[in-house]
Amino acid sequence: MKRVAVIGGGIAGLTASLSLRERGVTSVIIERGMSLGGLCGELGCKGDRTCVRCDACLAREKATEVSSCPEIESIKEAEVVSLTGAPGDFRVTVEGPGLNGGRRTVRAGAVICATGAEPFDAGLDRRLGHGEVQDVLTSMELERGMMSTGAINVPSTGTPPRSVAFIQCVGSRDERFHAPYCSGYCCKSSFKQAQAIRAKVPTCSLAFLFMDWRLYDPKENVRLWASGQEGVEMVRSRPSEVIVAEDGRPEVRFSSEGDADVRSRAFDLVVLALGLRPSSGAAQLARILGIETDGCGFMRSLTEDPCSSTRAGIFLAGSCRGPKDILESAKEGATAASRALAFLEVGE
Amino acid sequence: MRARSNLERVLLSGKFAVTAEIGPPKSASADKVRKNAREMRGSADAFNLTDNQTAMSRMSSVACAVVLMQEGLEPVVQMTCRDRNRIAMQGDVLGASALGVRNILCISGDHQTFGNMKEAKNVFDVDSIQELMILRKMRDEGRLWSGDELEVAPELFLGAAANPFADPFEFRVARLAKKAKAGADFVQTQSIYDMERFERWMALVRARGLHEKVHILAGVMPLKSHKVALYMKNKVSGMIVPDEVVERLKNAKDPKEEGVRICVEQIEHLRTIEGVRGVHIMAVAWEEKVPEIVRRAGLGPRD
Amino acid sequence: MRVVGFICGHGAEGAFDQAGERRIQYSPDVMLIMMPCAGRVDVLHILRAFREGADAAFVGCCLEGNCHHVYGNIEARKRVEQAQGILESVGLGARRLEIFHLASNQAWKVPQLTEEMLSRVQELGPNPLGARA
Amino acid sequence: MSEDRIAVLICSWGAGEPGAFDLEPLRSFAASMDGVLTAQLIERMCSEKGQKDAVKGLRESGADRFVVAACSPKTKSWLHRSIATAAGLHPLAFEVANIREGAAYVHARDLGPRKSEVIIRMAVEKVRLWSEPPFEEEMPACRSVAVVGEGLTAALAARDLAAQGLETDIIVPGPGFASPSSYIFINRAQRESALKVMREVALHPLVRTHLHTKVRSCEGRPGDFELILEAEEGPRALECGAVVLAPEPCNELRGLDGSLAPEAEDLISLGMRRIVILPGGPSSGTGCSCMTPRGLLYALEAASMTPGIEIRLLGRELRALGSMEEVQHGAQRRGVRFHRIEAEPSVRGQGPYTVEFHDPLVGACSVPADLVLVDSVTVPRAGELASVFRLPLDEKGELMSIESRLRPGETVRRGIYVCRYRVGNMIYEDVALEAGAAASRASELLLRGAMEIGGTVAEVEAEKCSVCLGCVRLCPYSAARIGEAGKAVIDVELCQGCGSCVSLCPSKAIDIYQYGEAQIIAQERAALGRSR
Amino acid sequence: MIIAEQKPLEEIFKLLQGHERILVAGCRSCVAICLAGGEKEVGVLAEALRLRAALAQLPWQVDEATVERQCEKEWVSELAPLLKGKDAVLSIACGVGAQTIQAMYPQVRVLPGLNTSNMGAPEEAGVFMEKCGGCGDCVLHLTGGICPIVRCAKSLLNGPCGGSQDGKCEISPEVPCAWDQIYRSLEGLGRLELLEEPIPPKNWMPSRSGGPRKVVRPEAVMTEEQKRQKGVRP
Repeated sequence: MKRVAVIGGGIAGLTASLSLRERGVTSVIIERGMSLGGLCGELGCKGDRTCVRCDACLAREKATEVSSCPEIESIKEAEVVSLTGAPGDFRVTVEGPGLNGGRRTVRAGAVICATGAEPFDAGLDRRLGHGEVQDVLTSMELERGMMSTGAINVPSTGTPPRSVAFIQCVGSRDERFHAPYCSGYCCKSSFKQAQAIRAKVPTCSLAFLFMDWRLYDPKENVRLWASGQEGVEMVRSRPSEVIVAEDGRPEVRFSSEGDADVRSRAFDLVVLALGLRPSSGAAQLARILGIETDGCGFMRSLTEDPCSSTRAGIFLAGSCRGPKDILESAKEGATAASRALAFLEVGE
Repeated sequence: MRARSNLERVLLSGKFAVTAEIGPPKSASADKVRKNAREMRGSADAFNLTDNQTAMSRMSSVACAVVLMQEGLEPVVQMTCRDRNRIAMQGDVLGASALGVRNILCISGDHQTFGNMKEAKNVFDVDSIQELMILRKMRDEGRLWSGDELEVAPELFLGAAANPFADPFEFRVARLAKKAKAGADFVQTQSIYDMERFERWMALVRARGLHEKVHILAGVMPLKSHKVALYMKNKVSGMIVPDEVVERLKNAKDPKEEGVRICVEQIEHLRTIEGVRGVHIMAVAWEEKVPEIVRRAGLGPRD
Repeated sequence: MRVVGFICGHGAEGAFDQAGERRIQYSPDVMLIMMPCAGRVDVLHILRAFREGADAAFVGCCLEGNCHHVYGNIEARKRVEQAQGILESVGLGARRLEIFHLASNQAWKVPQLTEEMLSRVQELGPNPLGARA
Repeated sequence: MSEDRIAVLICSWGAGEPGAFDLEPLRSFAASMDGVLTAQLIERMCSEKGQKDAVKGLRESGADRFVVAACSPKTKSWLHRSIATAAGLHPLAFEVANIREGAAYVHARDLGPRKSEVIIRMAVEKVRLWSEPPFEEEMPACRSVAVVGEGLTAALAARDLAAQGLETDIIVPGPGFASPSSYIFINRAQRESALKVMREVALHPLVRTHLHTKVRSCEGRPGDFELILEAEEGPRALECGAVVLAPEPCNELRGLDGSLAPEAEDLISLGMRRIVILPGGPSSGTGCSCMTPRGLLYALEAASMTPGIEIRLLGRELRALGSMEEVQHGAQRRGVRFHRIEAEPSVRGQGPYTVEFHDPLVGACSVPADLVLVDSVTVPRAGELASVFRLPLDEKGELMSIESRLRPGETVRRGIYVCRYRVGNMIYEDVALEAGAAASRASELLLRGAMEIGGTVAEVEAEKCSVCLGCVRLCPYSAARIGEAGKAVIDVELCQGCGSCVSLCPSKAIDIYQYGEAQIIAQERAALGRSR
Repeated sequence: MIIAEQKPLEEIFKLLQGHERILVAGCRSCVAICLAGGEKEVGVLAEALRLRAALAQLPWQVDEATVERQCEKEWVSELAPLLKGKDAVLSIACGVGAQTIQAMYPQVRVLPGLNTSNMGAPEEAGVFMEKCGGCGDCVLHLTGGICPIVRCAKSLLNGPCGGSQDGKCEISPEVPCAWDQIYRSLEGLGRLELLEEPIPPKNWMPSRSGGPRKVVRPEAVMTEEQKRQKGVRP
C-alpha cells in the first residue's frame, strides 16, 4: 500500500509529504487546524532588506507547494480518532468539522506522526506577569505583530518601543513546569526578533536575560552582533518576576552574576521567549497510534533511529518528538519519509 | 685625472662635497635666481637647477645655469626625460655644454599628473638610465646616439638621482649599479629622514663596491614646520619621514629653528657614514637658509 | 497612473498572493509581470516599460541572502542601478524606479511599496510618454 | 484579424466568492479580444464538473492554447495542466490570469473588474506568443548513489539509500570506517546500535564499499554521473545517479599532550581524581568557546562511575540542547562543577596542573588538576571535495548547501548533496538526521527512475554568442559552459531557469522559455494599454 | 582584445543633435565582451535615445543593428539596406569599426558612441585591464612577462622610478607598480640578472610614433592576376 498518512500539517508534515511525492508516493495530510503551516505559519519574517534565516517564509511556501500537488491530499480541521489494521496496511479514521462532522477512514501503508509542539502557556508562570502586567508579550504575540503589519509597537501606547527586554527560557529548562529540557529554538528566535526590532527602531535599547546562548551557526553569533551594536545588553540571569513600575511600564526583577542583590529595571516592552511543550492531545494520539511517549510527554523515538517510533510502520518527524526549529523539522520530515518508504519497500 | 668641474674637483680631492638646490622662478626675469645666487655664494660647491620641477613650467634649467655662472657659481643642470625626447635632449646638452655647463643630472622627472597640466602628453622616449647612456656616448665617443660624429664633444660630469626609500628595496641598489654602469659619475639621493634605512642601503651599496664607482651625495631637506613634514610623509611618494621628526617639529617652540637643527644633525650623521662623499641640500623655497645650515654643519664657507 | 512591477516568482509573488489571501487593499494602478527570478529582470524591459508610458516601475525580489536562485536578487539590483542612471540621463528621473525586497510572508510590505511608488509619481508628475496611450 | 486560436476560461470563483462581482462583462471583454475564439465562464473549475466543462469548452472551440482566469498560479497549475492534456493540448499551452489574489481580493468592488481586464489582456498577449518548450525529456536516472565519506554519517546515509532499494557505493579514502569516537551517544545502547548500523551497511547486498579510494573528478548530469575513482590499483570509473558527500568533522577530548582522553572508567586506576575540561575555543569554528555535550557526557560518565572524583567544565556557554539538558542536571547532581568563563583560562605545570580562571559567580579561581582535557572540534576538511565537485564552501569551510529552499542537503549542483554538521554538537541524532536529509534528497531525484528535464530553461543561440564567458562566470548552478562548437552551451539538466544569464548576455544570444524577451514586452504593452 | 566604454549619454545626445534618422550599430566582437557595444548595449542605448527623443520632442528615429565584426567589410556590408535614408550611424564598436563603416559608406555621417580605450583583458567579470601597448617591438622576455610600456605610467624600461612605493605606482595607490611586479616575477623565475643589464633606448619605429602601421603577409596577398580573375575591383 504505497500511501502514507501524515498527521499534522506543520513544516515536518509538509516536507515529509513533499519528499514522498518526489519519490512517487502519495500521501494524505491530516491537519487539526484550519490551514496548513502549523506553528511556523504564525511566524513573521524577521528580515528587512537582508534575510536573517528565520525560515518562516519558507514554511509558508511549503504549504502553498503542498496545496498545488495533486499527489498530496489534505484533510483540514480533522483529527485521528482511531487506527486499525496492521503495519503496511493501516486504516486511519479521522473526524472533525473539516468533514462536516462526518468521519472518514484513510488507508495507508505507513503513518508519519508530525503533530509538532505548542508554545508554553506563559500564564502558568504567573510571576512573569503575562496577562496581568501590560506590555508583557510572548514571543509568539510579537511574531504575530510582525506577521500581520510588520510593525513592532508597545500595545499600551501603540508606538515603537525605546527599550525591550527578552526573557529567555520561559517554560524551558524548568523543572517546575515539567520542562527539564532545552527548547533550543528560542535563542535563535529571540536573536532574530532582536535584529528585526533593531532594523525597525535602530535607537531601541535591548537587554537579553539569558542562561546560556545555544546558537551553533557562526552566522548566528549573537555576542559578536551585540558587541557591534550600541545599547545591547547581555545579562546572564533568570529573572525572578515582572511587576508594574510606578510609570506603569513592566519592571523586571533579576539578580545577575557577580552581585547577590536583586536589581530591578523597567522596559517599554518585555518579551517572554517561550519554550515548546508537547501539543495538547499528544498523549491521546500516542494511545490511539499505540506508540510510547517519553517522560516529558513527547513521542518516544528509537535510540538508533530518531525518526522511528516504538511501533513498526509509524514514524516520527519534528517537534512531536522534542522541540525543533524549522530547519531541523524539515530534515526530520525528509528523513521520516525515507524511513517510511524503506518500510513500504520491505512491506511489499 | 683632470676634473671637468669644480664639483668633480672637490669630489676627486676627497673633500666632503656640498651641493644645494635652487628652484628656477615662474618668471621671465632672472632676478630671483641672482638673489638666491648672492645669498648662497660660498655655501656649496655646485648648485642644482631643477627642471620644471613637479611638472610645472618654470624658467629653463639651462638658462638659469647661465645666470648662475654670470654670478660666479657652478650649476648642476637637471634634465628630465619627461619633457624631451632623445633629439631635444642631445641638442640641449650640446647647447648647455657650449655655454659652459659641465654638471648634468639625468632624471626621469615627476609624472605630469603631479603638476598643473595633467593633460600634457609625457615623452619618456628614454628613461634616466638611457639618458645617461646617450650623454656618456656624446662625451666619451664624441658621437650622437645615432652615431653621427660631433666636431667637439661636450665635457660632462654626469649625475643621477637615487632613492633609497622607494620599493622594491632590494632592487634599489641594483638600479644604482645600473646607473653607474650607464655612466653616472655622481648620484644625489632623495632627501633622507630615515637614517636607519639609508644606512642599510649604504651597506648594500658598499657590499657591491658601488661607493668606489660613483660619488654618493646624500640628500637633505630642512623642514619649516611639522605640516611640511606631514606633507612629505603622506603626499610625496618615495619619501619616508619618521614620526619622531614630525613630533620634534610639532613640539618645538621655534619650528623653523628646529627644522634647521634637525637638518644640521642629519648632515653631521651622514658625514660619519662610509661611502657618503657629500651632501645635497634641498631647501625648497628656503634657499636663504642654506649658508647657515652649511656653516653650522661645519662645512662652510666653501672656497 | 501606471506602475509596472517586475516580481520574482518566489518571495515577491508570494507576498502579493498573501496580500490577496488577506484582502490587503492596494492601488489597482500597479500592474505585475511575473519573473522566474529577479535575475531575469533586464534593463531593456525596464526602459521599454517607460517608453510604453509607465509612470513608475519597481522590481520585487527576495531578501538578500534568501534568493531561491542563490543571487538573482543581487543581479537585479545591479540592473536596477544601471537603469536608474539611464532614466536620470534621459530626464525621467531615477526615482521612478526602485527595487524592493519581500519575503513571501511579508504581505504588509505590498501596500507600503505601492504607496511609495505612487507618491513618487505624484511628486515627479506623470510620464510625458504616457499620453500617447 | 490574427490566426491565433486562443480560449479564455474564467473560473466562477476567480473573483473570489461567487457573486463578488459580475463576471459576464469580463467574459465578453475577453471574447472581444483579437485571436480569442471563445471566452467561457466555468463553474468552479477545480471541481470535477468544472474540469469537464473546461475540457469540453476547449475541445469545441478548437483553441490550441488558453488562458485561465482564476486564482494564483502557485496553487492550481497542475489542474490546468491536466485540463490541457485532457483537451489534447500541450500540458503547458496555457497562461494563468490571477484575477483573484491579483484583483478581486485586493481592489475595491468597482476597481476589481477593470484590473481583471488588464490582467486577462496581459495573459492573452503572453499566451499568444506561446510555443512548445525547446527541451522536454524524460531522462533515465541511474538508480545508484555514491556516498563519499569514511564514518558514521556516510554509513547512515548509505543505510537509508539501500533501504529504499537504491544501489549504494561508499567511497572511503582511508583503510576502513573511522571509529565513531568523534560522535556523541547519549548512552551505550545508542553507541552499540551505531556500530551495528556500520556493520550492517557493510554487509547489505545493495552496498559496495571502496576502501583506500578517492574521487578524482565528477562529470555527467544528475541521474547519470561518471566519477573517476583513484584507488590503489589505479583509476576507474563509477556510474551513479547522485552523490552524497559526508566529510567527517571531529569532536574529541584530548589531553594537553594531544593524546585522546582515557576511558572514563580508567581514570581512577590512572590516578586521576581531579579533572578539568577546557573548551576548544574559537578555533573550533563554533564562533565561541563553549562547553559541549562531548565534555558533558564524559563528565557525567566519570562522575557516575567514581564517586568523589572532582570534575570541572569550563566554557562561556553550556550547550545542552533538548534532552541534553537533563544530562546536565544529572551531572550537576553528581557533583560536576560548571564554570562560565569569559576569558581564556591559564594552565600551569605539567601534571599535576594548576588551572586559573575567572568565574563571575565565585571570582578568581585556581584549581589543581591531575588531568586537563581540551574539548576540541575540527570542521571537516572539505576543500578537496569542493574542488573535485565544483561546490562553494561556507565561512566555516564546510560544503555549502542552498538554504533558501528548505531542502537541507541540496547544493547548487543538482544531483550532489551534502551532510552538514552543527560542529560542536556531534550528537548521534543530529548526524543521523543530516545523513537522512541528504539521503532523501538523493532518493527524491532517483526513485522515479526517470527525471523530467527542460521546461523553463535557458537556451543559447550559437550564431549570436560572442563567447564572452559572462554566463559561464555568472550561472549559480554552473549550467553554462563553452561547448565543443566553441560557443556557450547551457546544460538543460543543470539549468534551473532563473534567467540571470539571459539578462546578462551582451549579445542577446540567450533566451528563456516562458519568460522570453518578446513575451515580457507583450505583457508590458498590454499592461500599459498599448495595442498590439 | 580591444577594451572600450560607452561615452556618457549626455555627450551622445549632443553628438546626435541635428540628426534625424539614426542607426545604432554594434559589434559582436571585443566590444560585446567588454559590455560596451554588443547587441544588448545597442538595444539599451537605442531605448535610451528613443526615451530621450520622446521626452525632448527630438525628431530622432532610431534603428538597431549589430554585426559580427564591424572592422571587416564583409560584415559591415550587411548594414547597406539599413543605411538607406539614414543620416547618421552611431557606431558603438571600437574606432576601427566606426572607421570601416565610414570608409564603406562615405555619404552617411558616422558618430562614435564609444571611447576606445586599450588592448587588455578581463581581470574578473566586469573588470578590464590594459595589458599591451602594441609598441611593435615586444620586450616581455626581458620583463618577466609584464609589459612596462603600458603598465608603467612612464613606460620606463630599466626599472622603477623613485615613486614606486609598496608595490604601488606614484600616480595612484590603486595602480600597481609594473616594475614591482616585474621584479617579483623575475625573482620567481630566478632571472633577476636580466635587470642588471641596462636596456638601451628603445626603437619606437614599429610603434605608433612610426606612423600608421601596416602588416603585410605576402603569402596571403592576392596578385593582380588573381584579383582580376576573382573580379576584385581595385
